[in-house]
Amino acid sequence: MSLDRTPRNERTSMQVAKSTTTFDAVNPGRLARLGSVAMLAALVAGCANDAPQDTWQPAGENAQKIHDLQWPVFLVAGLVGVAVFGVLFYALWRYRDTGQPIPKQIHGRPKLEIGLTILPAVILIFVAVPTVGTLIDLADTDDTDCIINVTGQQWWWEIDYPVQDGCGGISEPIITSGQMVIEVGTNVIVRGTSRDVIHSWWIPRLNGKRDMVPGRVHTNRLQAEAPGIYAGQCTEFCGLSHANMRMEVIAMEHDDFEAWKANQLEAYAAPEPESLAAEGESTFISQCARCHQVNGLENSDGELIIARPDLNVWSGAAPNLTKLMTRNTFAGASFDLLSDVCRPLVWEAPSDLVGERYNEGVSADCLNEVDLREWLRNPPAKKPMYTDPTKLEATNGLPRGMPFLALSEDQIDQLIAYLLERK
Amino acid sequence: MAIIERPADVPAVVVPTPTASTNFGYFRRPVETTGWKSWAFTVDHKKIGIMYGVAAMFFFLVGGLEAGLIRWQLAQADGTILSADKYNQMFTMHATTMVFLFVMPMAAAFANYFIPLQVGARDVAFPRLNALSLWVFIFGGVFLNTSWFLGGAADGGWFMYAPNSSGIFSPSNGVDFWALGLQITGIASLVGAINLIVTVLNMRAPGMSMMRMPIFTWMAFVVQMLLLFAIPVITVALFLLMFQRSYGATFFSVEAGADPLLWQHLFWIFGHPEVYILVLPSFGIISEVLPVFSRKPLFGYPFVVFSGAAIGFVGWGVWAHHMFASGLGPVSVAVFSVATMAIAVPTGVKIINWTLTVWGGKLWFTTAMLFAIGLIVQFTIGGLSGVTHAVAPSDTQQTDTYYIVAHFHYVIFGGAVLGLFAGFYYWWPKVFGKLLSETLGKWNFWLMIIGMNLTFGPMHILGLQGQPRRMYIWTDYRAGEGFFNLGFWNLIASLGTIVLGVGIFMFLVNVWVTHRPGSTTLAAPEDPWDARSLEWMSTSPPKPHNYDRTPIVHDLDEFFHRKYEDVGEGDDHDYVLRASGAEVIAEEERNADAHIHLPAPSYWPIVLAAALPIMAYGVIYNTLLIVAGAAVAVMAMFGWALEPADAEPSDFDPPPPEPATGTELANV
Amino acid sequence: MSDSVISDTVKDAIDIVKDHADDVHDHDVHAGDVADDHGDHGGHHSSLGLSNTKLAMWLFLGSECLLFGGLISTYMLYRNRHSANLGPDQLWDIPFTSASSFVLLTSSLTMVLAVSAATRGDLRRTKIFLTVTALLGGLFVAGQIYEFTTFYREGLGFTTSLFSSSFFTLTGFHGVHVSVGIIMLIALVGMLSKNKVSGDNAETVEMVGLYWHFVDIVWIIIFTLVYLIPA
Amino acid sequence: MTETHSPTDDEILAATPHADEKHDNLHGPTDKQFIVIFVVLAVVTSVEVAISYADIGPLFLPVLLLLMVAKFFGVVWYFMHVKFDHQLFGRLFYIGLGLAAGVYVIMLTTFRFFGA
Ligand code: HEA
Ligand code: HEA
Ligand code: HEC
Ligand code: CUA
Ligand SMILES: [Cu+2]
Repeated sequence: MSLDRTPRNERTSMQVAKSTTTFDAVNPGRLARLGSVAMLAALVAGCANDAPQDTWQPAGENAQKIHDLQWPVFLVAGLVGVAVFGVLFYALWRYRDTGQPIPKQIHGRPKLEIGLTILPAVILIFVAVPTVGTLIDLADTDDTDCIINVTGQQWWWEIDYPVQDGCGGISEPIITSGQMVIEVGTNVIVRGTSRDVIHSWWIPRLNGKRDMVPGRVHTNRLQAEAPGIYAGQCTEFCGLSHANMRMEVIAMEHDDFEAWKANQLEAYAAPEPESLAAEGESTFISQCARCHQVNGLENSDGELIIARPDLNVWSGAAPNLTKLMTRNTFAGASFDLLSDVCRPLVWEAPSDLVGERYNEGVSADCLNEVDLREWLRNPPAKKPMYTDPTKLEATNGLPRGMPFLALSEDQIDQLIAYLLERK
Repeated sequence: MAIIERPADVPAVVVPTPTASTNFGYFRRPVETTGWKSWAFTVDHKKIGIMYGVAAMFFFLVGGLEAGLIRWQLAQADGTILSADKYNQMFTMHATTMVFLFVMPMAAAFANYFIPLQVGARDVAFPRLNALSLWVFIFGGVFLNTSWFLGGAADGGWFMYAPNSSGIFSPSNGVDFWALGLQITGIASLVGAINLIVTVLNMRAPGMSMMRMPIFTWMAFVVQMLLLFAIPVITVALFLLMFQRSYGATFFSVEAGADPLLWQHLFWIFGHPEVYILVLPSFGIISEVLPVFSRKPLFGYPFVVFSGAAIGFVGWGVWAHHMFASGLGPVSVAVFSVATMAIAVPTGVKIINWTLTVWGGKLWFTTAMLFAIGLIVQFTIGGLSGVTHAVAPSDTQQTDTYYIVAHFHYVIFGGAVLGLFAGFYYWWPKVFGKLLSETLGKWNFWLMIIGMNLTFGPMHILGLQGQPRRMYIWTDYRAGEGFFNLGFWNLIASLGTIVLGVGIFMFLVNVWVTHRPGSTTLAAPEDPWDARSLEWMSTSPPKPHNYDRTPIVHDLDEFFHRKYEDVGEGDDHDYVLRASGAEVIAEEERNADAHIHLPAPSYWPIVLAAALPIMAYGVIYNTLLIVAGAAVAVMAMFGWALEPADAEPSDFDPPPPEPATGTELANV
Repeated sequence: MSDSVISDTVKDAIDIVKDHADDVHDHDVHAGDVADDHGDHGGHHSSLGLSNTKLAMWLFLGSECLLFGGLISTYMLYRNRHSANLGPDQLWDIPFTSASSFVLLTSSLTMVLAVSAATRGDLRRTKIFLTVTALLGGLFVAGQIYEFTTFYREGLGFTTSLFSSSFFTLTGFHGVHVSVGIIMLIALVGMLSKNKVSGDNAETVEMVGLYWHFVDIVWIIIFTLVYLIPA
Repeated sequence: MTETHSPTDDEILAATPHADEKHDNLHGPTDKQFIVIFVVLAVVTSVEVAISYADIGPLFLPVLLLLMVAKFFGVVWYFMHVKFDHQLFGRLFYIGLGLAAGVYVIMLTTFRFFGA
């Protein structure tokens, strides 16, 4: 990789140098030019603790390639702007009405005109060539180490790891939602689609976005240089709760990743009989299990319960809750599962501790009970979803999102106890 | 079958039988020259232009109100001003209103008013069709906005991507209103386009060659060509959408095997030419304004003309740059990426020529001039960010973020809207005979410039910091803390909107101050700016028949050359004032043509236009209404077709007074 | 900087792009004081010496190209998306459609003969040929209705498949265009009889003719792309 | 050239077409010729139909398209008079036709690149 990045860097810097010299003739404001470079530098430097979706802070190879392309382009654009404004403002000042006679009626100078037409064309060639180069480069996915499927639906992402040798070996499918866990340094290919409308998968610090279109499979490569939690967001307008359709990618070291996988595939542990959680289990079976799958959950006859979200939700899917408490956000990564106190321990963990802390999951002490309770009490009030039974004619009565279930506070207590053990 | 054998060279001349001019049917022609009837049934391109302008201005305020609500909601994290649902309707209708009901019709207002004047014609080629366009647009716009009161407006965003727009995902009638409403306003644009193209091609005064045409007319002409060919594309898309939603077709249903990208292609094949439809009229306007206030001809007129045409042409080959993240495949993406960059070349030609027009001039910074300069600066910023989108890999980091929102508001607001305001100030005395206040004008300008940069400038930062567009809320968790945090810049953007709104409000104040009853503003001189192009060679406001005698055109900048004489020797060109503008106009008046015939007013355009929303409501609510609307339409069409060519005085209701000035009313 | 440069620039520019103007004039003067096509009195100019209505009609037809182009492309994209036994290969009745194509082509001939008669001022023949054209058009539409009902009986409704929706939409739009043409023809015959045509008879006939031929050429494309080329 | 040449009123008016010069298309084909053209078009149609039944291998598509285009322009040039009329009419139409062909063909092509 580094092999092919080096020459491109050279090319871009050459191109910058070139365009700078071209403008010497026209641009009187040398200072202004320097100023713009300084501003740009400030821009880059200033990004230190900026928004988690900052597109100027690549944290992986793919995003880096884009960044290597984009900053020189921004620079060129900035310089062109400075040149144009320099000339324009100079002229505005120089030729203001100071009582001079009516100017000569000059209609044009074809040679100058043609020259000034060619100049931008030349600049653009210098932009176009690396653009196409990067495009081809980014499209090359031969060295994939790991395949992860994502499926967008209103308004959350399902993430599943199909059985494969990649990702360090997956023996049984892992299905989760909202948060994707990957190993640092591996080339992950996200194969995405959608169950309803178009969504767009975007982890800014790892790569550009890719629309996930129903009926098609589109891919997006991810690779993270360092452990960390990388925020993302659905960026194709997908209806009511588009704003609440977020996701995260958690990159961790090899060992942590292996531990994560092992945990995901652990067998179901039924709650201690008679405990609150056990009551929660039966509430869950009666209220939730028709939509939400919990792997290994059995009914009183000892039969495995298979959720049928396809009969209960328009998109045909609901998040798999088997390991809910191993994630630390829920409902389209819109809300925290971790309380304000515990959240920073994971989210602001030093790079080498991210995986470890993340794998600890959500304990009873750390649970953000407020949001989870509110969610269970009345989901559509917490996050706009299309669940009002009187308005579901078009979808044959099926909601888009999780409906209001009229749970009692007791039931909610039980459910929370039960869910806390899903880790 | 009988074969007709007849020598072809026998000039079998048809004696044009003068059609009977007795009134047809029940209705006689309206004739009022004052009162509402004189507006409702007029076919005068100037009155139609003014009505276009007023209606568009109204929709600007509506669209601006919607924008205000959007910004209010987004001023802080987790805003609570609007629900998610209302917010989605808000930005959809904001964009739809601004694009289809403000900028396009406002450009149509200018085109209607000034194309005939600038080419030296008495009216457009088809005056009744012109009235039809106006009313269809107005009824379409009203129809579209009635959705607010009938179960909610469209909520799919202005590009209304499938399948999110289909009945399942958007079950209210909003999208139906949207599709039908745009269908209706599309008819207005298409009819208008045909009309104005014919006017430009075929109605020019003697001597007015294409290359002597004022530049605004040229740009408006290119725009009409774009409309002519772009409207049918969205018509197809809208029909498919309507069949999908109202008649059970599955053009965008993935379950049925449809490809949702079909919609995207159709929309953007229309949509990209559309953005040049928005901006080229303003390019035309400032290409008139800059020379006048630089006291110099437009630099490189043919370059500006041809670059306009080139923009129009190349604009057809770049639509997929809106789909870089859609999964087109690298080959298509590469092609469209490079094609998009190519558009910067002709656009650059314009920027450069404007700059060189100013260069060496004698600059007079009127409000109109300030707006024109503002356009150059603001549009260039937007254009350059456009080029950064054209770089496809970078665009995958930018698309659907506020960085895009910043781009297009800079090109649209900084390009199209500032240009329109330049036009307001420049041509106000021409249209209304009074100058707007320059003092208020400067307030207007500076507040708008500051406001727009405060509003849209921060959006660059917001977008690059990863704030996606079309989100009814943003969250503190993703806001960051540094200098570039979302909270601060969202707030600035929202506060900026207030400044912007106050700036625009200044314009309304200015109009009020100038025209309020008892206003002390004096009538403007005939030629307040020492202007150059033909339209100023008429009185202000122009007489109903525009020119007292049909002008004969010798030069580009005809009016200038009539005022100034070249007294230089050889290559030295020294111009001295030979006659003032008022004198030139007075000279024309002395040589007025007698017996000028003007097109006669007609009821049919407004009746036919009214039929369309009736049919559209029918599609949504009740098939019977479609039939009723169609009946009205057919009746109107027959009435129209049978309206006699020559309108005799007896045709009118009541018969018009004897023409005193030699102006007769006649039909076209 | 001299004005000669200016005029040179302008002339060059004109040469480079070969503005259509060069069809009309010697110098770049091609404006006219010609009465417009409705024969009124000098109120309007015709800078090209052309008819406004005819220009408008051609512009409209140019615009229609993009309308039908869109519908045809939609069909081309979706023509294979249908259930196993209800696709073009099972449904098309090529001999029948060939016959109706032939009918439409013939109507183009009668239309052109009507125009030719109208230019000669032969009102009687004009009306006859217009009527025949309308009848042939009617025959074509009848054929299309017959075809649609057959398909429908075989199970192909408007919403059956993507293929059916896009097929019916495309041919339906064409059918509506033909029907509108028929109405125009009939109305024109009536107006000619009553001497109610505003403007020049021959030109009005020609306008309807242009529209009619356009509908025919659209069918020429549909016939080949939709019917003859197998899916 | 040192002097700008601004034409005089008289020059302009002299170069201006007059009402009676109106471009009329009396000089199109005769009725007989129209019928011949019609016959040709009819024959081409039959050939097309015949080809659709015959098996002519890889030439099938190009030949059929060629015949289609030929018919198309047959009608446009002769029946619609484009060949004999003022060129502007045809050009306006061809712009639309060309744009439609270009834009839609490119659109359909992009659907082929999917899955990459
Ligand atoms: C008036 C309207 C208008 C105009 C004129 C433009 C002009 C341009 N636009 Fe913009 N655009 C929009 C309105 C407009 N756009 C809208 C509304 C959207 C969003 C739609 C939506 O998603 O809702 C959009 C979105 C949009 C996208 C898609 C972004 C995305 O969603 O991912 C792209 C991508 O390429 C793009 C590019 C361009 C380019 C290259 C130009 C060029 O024409 C700009 C050319 C101008 C200059 C470059 C400046 C002057 C030139 C010089 C000074 C010469 C020298 C310059 C160089 C050498 C670089 N635009
Ligand atoms: C012609 C086009 C046009 C124009 C002029 C504008 C003008 C403005 N636009 Fe808009 N906009 C679009 C076209 C346009 N926009 C489009 C195409 C979209 C994309 C939609 C989509 O994603 O589907 C969009 C989206 C869009 C968004 C993003 C929404 C989102 O993605 O969630 C925002 C957010 O700030 C915004 C803001 C504004 C503002 C503040 C103005 C201002 O310039 C408005 C200024 C006008 C006024 C303020 C009204 C007049 C003044 C008064 C009545 C006086 C009193 C008022 C006050 C004191 C406030 N616009
Ligand atoms: C009719 C279907 C349905 C039922 C019944 C249902 N849910 Fe849900 N649930 C959903 C859907 C759909 C979502 C995804 C909502 C979103 O994020 O947009 C969801 C999301 C959740 C989430 C967030 C999961 C994540 O990974 O983001 C939790 C927790 C949850 N539900 C718990 C429950 C519990 C507990 C019950 C029973 C009391 C229950 N649900 C009943 C459909 C259902
Ligand atoms: Cu999913 Cu936006
Ligand atoms: Cu575009």
